[in-house]
Amino acid sequence: MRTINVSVNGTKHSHEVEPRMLLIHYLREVIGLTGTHMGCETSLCGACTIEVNGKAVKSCTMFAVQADGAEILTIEGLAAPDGTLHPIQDAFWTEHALQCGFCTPGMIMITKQILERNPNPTEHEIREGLDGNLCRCTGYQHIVNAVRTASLHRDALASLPKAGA
Amino acid sequence: MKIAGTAQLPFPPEKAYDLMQDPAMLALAIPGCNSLEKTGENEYKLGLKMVLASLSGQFEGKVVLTEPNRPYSFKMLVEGTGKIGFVKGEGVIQLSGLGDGLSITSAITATGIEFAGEAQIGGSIASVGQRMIDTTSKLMVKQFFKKLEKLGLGDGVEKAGEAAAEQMGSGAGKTGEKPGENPEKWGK
Amino acid sequence: MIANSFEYSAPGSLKEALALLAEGAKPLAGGMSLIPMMKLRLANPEHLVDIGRLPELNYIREENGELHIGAGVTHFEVESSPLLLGKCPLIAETAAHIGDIQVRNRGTIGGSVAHADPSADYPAALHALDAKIVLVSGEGTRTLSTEEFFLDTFTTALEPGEIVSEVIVPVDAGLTGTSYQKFLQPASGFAIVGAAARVRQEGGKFTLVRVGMTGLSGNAYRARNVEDALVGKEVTDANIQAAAALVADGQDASSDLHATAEYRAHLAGAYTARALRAALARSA
Amino acid sequence: MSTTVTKLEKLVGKRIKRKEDPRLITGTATYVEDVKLPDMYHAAILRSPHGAANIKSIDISKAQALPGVVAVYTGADILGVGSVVCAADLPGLRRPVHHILAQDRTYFVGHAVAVVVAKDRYIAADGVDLIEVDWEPTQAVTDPEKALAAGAPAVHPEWPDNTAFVHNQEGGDMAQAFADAEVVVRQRIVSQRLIPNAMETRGVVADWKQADKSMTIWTSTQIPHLARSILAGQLGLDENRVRLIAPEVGGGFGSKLNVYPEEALMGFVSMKLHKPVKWIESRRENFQTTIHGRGHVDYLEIAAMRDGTILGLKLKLIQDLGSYLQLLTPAIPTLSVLMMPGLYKFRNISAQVIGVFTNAVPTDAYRGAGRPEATHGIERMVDMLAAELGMDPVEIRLKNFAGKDDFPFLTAAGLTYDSGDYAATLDKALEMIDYKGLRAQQAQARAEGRLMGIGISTYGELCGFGPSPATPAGGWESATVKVEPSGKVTVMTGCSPHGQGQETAFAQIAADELGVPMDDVIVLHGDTSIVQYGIGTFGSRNTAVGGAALHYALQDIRDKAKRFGAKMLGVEDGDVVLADGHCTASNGTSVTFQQIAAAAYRGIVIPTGSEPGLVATRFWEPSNFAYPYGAHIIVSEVDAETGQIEIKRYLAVDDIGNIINPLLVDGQLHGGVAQGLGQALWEHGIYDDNGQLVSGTFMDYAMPRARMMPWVESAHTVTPSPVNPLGAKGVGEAGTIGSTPAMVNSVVDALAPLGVRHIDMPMTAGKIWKLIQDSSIQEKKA
Repeated sequence: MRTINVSVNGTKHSHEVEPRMLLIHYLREVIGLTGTHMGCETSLCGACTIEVNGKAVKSCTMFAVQADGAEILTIEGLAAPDGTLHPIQDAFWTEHALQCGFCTPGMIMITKQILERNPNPTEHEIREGLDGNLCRCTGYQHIVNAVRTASLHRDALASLPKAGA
Repeated sequence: MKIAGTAQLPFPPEKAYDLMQDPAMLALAIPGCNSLEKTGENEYKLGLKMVLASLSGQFEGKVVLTEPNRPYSFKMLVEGTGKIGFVKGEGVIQLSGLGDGLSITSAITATGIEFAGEAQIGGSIASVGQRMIDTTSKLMVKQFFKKLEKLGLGDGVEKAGEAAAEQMGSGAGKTGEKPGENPEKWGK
Repeated sequence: MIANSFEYSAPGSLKEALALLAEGAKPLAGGMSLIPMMKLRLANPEHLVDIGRLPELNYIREENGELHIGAGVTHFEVESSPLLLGKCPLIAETAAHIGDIQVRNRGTIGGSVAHADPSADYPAALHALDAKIVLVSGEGTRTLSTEEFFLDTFTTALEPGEIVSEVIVPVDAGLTGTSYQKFLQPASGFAIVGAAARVRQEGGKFTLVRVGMTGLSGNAYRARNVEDALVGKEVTDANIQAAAALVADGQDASSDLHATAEYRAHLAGAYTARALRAALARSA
Repeated sequence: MSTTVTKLEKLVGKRIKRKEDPRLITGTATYVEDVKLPDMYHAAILRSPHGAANIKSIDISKAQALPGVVAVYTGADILGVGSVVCAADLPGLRRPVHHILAQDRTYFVGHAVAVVVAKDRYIAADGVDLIEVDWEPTQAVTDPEKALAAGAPAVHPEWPDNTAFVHNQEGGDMAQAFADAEVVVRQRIVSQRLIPNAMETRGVVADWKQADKSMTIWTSTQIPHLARSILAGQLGLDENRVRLIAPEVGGGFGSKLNVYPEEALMGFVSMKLHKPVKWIESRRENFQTTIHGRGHVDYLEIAAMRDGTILGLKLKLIQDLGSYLQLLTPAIPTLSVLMMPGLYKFRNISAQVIGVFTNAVPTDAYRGAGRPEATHGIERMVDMLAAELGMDPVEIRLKNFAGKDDFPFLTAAGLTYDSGDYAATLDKALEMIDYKGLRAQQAQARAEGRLMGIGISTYGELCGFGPSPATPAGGWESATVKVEPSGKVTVMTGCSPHGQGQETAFAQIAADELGVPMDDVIVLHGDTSIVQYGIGTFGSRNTAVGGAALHYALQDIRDKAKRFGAKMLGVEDGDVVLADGHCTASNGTSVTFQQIAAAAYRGIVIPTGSEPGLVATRFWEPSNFAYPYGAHIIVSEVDAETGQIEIKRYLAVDDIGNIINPLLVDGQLHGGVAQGLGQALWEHGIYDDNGQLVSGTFMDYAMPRARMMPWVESAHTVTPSPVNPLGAKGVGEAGTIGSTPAMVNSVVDALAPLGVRHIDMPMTAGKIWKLIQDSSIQEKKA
C-alpha cells in the first residue's frame, strides 16, 4: 500500500492505495466520483478521460500512484458550484451531442482540451481531436456541432476551471 | 493464421535434419525453452518461457515430430498452455541441399529450409492485437534457426538451463539475461 | 482488466532509479504500452520504477547544433515544441501522428523508443533523421545509432538495468524538406505502414535522401536502397516513383487481419513516394 | 373563475433539447456500475479460452483459499437455476439447453465456466486466475457453410448436421416467375458478423432479501419487465417479489434486448450468500459473450424482364446462429424474409432459411435485426439487375416501386405496408443532390481516370414492433399518466429508453395534450416496481407504440379532466373544451388544469359517475407494423493506388411519418448511419477456424470514429402512418438499414469500369485494392 495525495476538483484527498489500483477505480470507488466511465481495457475508447495537471488523459491507463501530488479535474468539477453549466456542457446539451450518455463525460473532457489548444478548430481538426473517444450512438455529427458551438463561447472558455488553477 | 518462410543453414541437409530431430538441440534452439522431456516416440513435454516486450508467461505443452523423411522433410508441432493463454504452431519443414551451384557435381554445403504451417493463439494473449502475431511468430522462427545454425557450427553449446534465459525480445530494462553472458546478442 | 499486484517506487533522482533498475525492477514511463498489457495480465512485473516524473529526463534543448530530447518528454511536448517545430519539424510531425490526444499527453519518446513496437511511428522518423539514442545505466552511458539500437521486433540494444535517457536529432531546418506519411490501421490507429522522408536538392538533383519505414515488417528500418537510388539523380517524379518502389525489397512483409503482406508492401512503396514528394515540396 | 387563456405553443414537432441531459453531462447519472450497496460482493467469471472443449476437471481450491474470496461456484452448483430462455419459436426448432454456467463442455470462446465472488473486484479477478481447468480442446467449426458440410464437427454432439431449423416461405408462383423471366441475376451476398459494442458493457447487481423473499436486480437491459419475468422463472421466485431496475443504460442496439446467463447467476449468488453482489462485464467479455449481429450468407436470385420489370426474388439464407439460442436468435432471419420485397411490387418470393449452429457466441437482434440484411440483399440485387440491363439504378427503382395509390399495399412476403410515396422521396433526394449533375461529374471523373461512384438505396423497413402475434412476448406497449394534486404530471412508460430521448419526446406529447409546461412533466421508466408491465425498447417502437399508448392514456386524462372542469364550471360535460391548460366553457368561464387536478384529489366536487383522482393507464396494441422508408445516396471516390474509399457526400431523405422532435430524429439517424457505414466499411466479427475471436478487441475491431464519418445531410418527406394516432413510424434503425446498400452500391459503381459487379462487406481498403489489382490484371490479359 502507498499513500497518495491528490486534489480532485479542488478538494484535497489522501488515501492508502494498492499500487495496482487504476486511477479510474480510485476516483470512482475511493473518492466516489462515478461520472468517469470505464468503456474498454485497451485505452481505445476514451470514456474514462479526465484531466491530470491540465492534460487530458485516460484514467483507465494510469495507476492512482502515478497521480500522487497531481491536480485532477473530472466531469463533476466542470459546472460551477451553483450548478451553472460549463459552456461545453451547455453546448453538448444544446446540440444534442449525446444519447445514452456513457461516453459523454469523456467527450466533454477531451473537448475542453481540444479547445484549450485550438480555440477555433475546423471540422477536420475537431474530428481528429476526438480520435481517442468512441461514441456508438450519435455518429459524432452532433458532437462536432457541440465542439464548434462551444468554441464560439471563447470568453466563457477563457474562465474555465483548470486543474491546478 | 498462416505462417510461412525460408531460412538457410550453412551445413548439409542431413546434419540440419538430425539437429532438428535431436531433443537436446531442440531444447537449446526453441526460444524460451526451459525443459524438454521425452514422453513417447518423437513426442516431448515442453516448458517454455515466452518473453516479448513487456509480456511474459510460462507455457507448458509438447513438441511432436511426425512424418519423418530424412533429410527432406518432417512435420513439427509445438504447443503450450499457460495462464495467459495458449499457443500452437504446426507445419511442415522442407530441407533442400544447396551448393555453390557452379557445376552439377558441386558439393552440397548448405541447407535451404522452407516452412509452411499454421499458428494459433488463444486466451488473453490473443488480446494483444492481431498485428503482433505475425511479427512475433516470425521472430521466434528466426531465432530458432539462428540458434540452430550456431549449434550446428559447434558454437553456443550452452546448457539447457542457460538457454532458458534466452529471451525473444528485449525491452527497456528487461531482466533475465546478464549482460555479457551472450556477447553476440548484446554486441556492437 | 485488473493488473496483478506489484511494488511501486517513485525515486526522486535518476541515480536512485538506476539503482532500483539494476536490482531487477522494470521502468514505467508514460505506461501507454505497459499498462494495457498489465491490465490483461500479460505483463506482470514485480516491481515498477516510475521514471516518468524524473525532471532529469524531461528537457528539449539545443546543444552543439543538435537537439536533445529527454526520454521523459511526452509526444505532445514533442509535437508542440517551438524549438522542434522550428528546427526539426519531422520529429514533431511524427509525434502528432501517434495515438490520440490522451495518449500523446502521457506517452513519452523514451518509452516508445524502448518498446520498439514494429508499428510505432517514431522509429521511421528517427531512422530518417540519423538520430542517436542515448542509453544510461548504473555503469554509464552509451550512444547508439538507430540501426544499432532497433534490433528486431520489440528487441533493442537495451541491456537489463539500462534505459533510454535521450534521443538526439539534428537541427534540420533550412534546405532540408521532411515528411511523415502514415496509413492508419482503422481500429487501433497504429501504422500499417509509415514512411518518413528527408531530402535535400541542389541544382535539380537529390543531394541527400533519408527514408525510414515502419509497420511493413517486424522492425522499422532505414531504406538505404531507396536512398541510394535517388541520391545524385534528377529530381523527377518518375525517379521518386521508381526509387520508392524498392522500399519493400528484401523485407519480410507482415501480414494480419488488416493488411496482407502483398498489400503492405504495395502501401510501403506508395507511402514512401508520398513522403518523398511531400518532403521535396518542403525543401528549399 | 379565470377567463384569460393564453394560447400555448405546440411542442410536438419542435427541436427541443433533452430533459435527460443535465444528469448525463454533469456525470451524475447512475449506470449499473455506479450502484453501490453496503456489504456488496464482487464477482468475476472464468471463461473458456477454447472454441470447443471438454472440461476434464476443475480445481477451485486455490481460488477458494485466497483471502478475500467468499465463494466459487461452477457448473455443478447451478443446476437448480433455470437455463437461458429463447422466446422465439419455429416449427421443429432444436433448442440446446443453455445452462448459466457450462457443464462438462464449452461451446465458444468466452463460455462461462465458474464464478468467483470476493470482497472486491481486484480479489475476484485474482481468484479467477487461480482456478485450474483441465481442458480437452476439440475441433471447432465457426463458418456456417462449413458447419453444414458433411463430416463437419458437431457443435452439439446430439445434432451432427448442425442445423437448428429450416424455415421456408413462399409467396406467389416462383416457378412461373423464373419461367417467364428474360433475365436472372444471381449473387452470393454476405452480411458479416458484427459486434454491437454499446459503450457501456453489461452489468448486474443482485440483492436478495431472505426475510422478504424478495430480489432486486439492477441490470443494463432494454426489456426490464420481460427480463424480470424470465429471471423470476429461472430463479424460482414470485414475479411480484422480483424488482428489476434498468438504471441509466449506456446503449443497447439490441444487444441488451436479451436475458443473459450472468443475470440469473448474480441472482443465484446473492441468494446463496445473502449479500448483494455486482458483476461488471469487461470489454473483452463484451466482445466474446454479448450477442453478435448479422452473420448471414445469402444466395439471391432475381428474375426480371428486359424492360426492368422485376418478377420475383429467390433467397437461400444461411444464418450463423452461434452455439446457443439467445432470446430471439432464430426469429431474426425470419424478419429478413419478410423484408425481402423491399419497396417493390413484384409478386413472387421464395425463401429458405437454414439456422446453423457454430462454435461462436449467439447472434441475435442488432440494430435493424434481419432487415438490414434483407434490404442490403434486395438493394444490391436491384442494382446488379440494372447493371445487367444497362439501366440507370433510379429508373429501375421507379419502374418497380409500389405506387402511392397502392396503399395499404400487400407485399409478396405477406406484409401490408401502411403508407408511402416512394417515388416522391426518391425524387426529393435526387433533386437535393442534383443527380443529373452528379452523373455528368462522374463521366468527367471517369474520363480523367478517377473512380467516382454514386450509390442509391431505397430502403423500407418494418418497425414499430409490433402486433403481438408477430412479436414474441407481446407487441403492445403500456403507459400510465398520473396527475398529482398540484397538476404536475408523471408519465410511466413500459418502454425502456436508453438514449433515444423519450423522457423528452413523451413530455412534449403530454405537455401538448394537457396544456402544462414541459417542465411539469416527468417520464419514468425501467423500474418494475414503479412502472406497470411493459414490453421495452427495440425495433423502433418507442414512439410508434409506446407513444401511442401514452396518447390514449392522455385522452383518458383529458376526458376525466373535462368532466371535472364542466362540473366545476357548472356546465354540461359537452359544453367545455380542454385546451391551452384550461377547461373553458362556451360562456367563456374556465378553470386551469391545475385547479382541476386539485379538485380531483380534494374529492368534494365529483362528476356524476366519476371518481376522485386523475390517473390513467392504457395498454395499446398496434394493428400492424409501421413502415418507414427512404432514399439514401452516397457519392464516393476510390483511391486507385491504396483502395481507400472517401465519402464525398452522404444524403438521407427519410420518411418516418410524423416527427415529434426533429433534434432527436437527427441524432437517431446519424447514429444509425454510423453503424451502417461501420458494417459497410470497417466492422467485422471474425472467428478463425479454431473458434478464436480474432477481432476481439478495439485494437482489431474497427469502430467508426469521428474522423472516419462523413457529414450526413438529412431531409424528410412526411407520410403519416395510419396505424397509430401519432402518425409516427420509427427512426431508430432507419439509418442502419438505408446506409449499407447505398455505400456498397456507390463503391461498386465507382469500380464498375473495371468490371466489378459486387463487393462483400466490409469494404476494407485492402480488399478494394486487391479487386482493382485483379481486375487490372484481367484487363491486361484480355
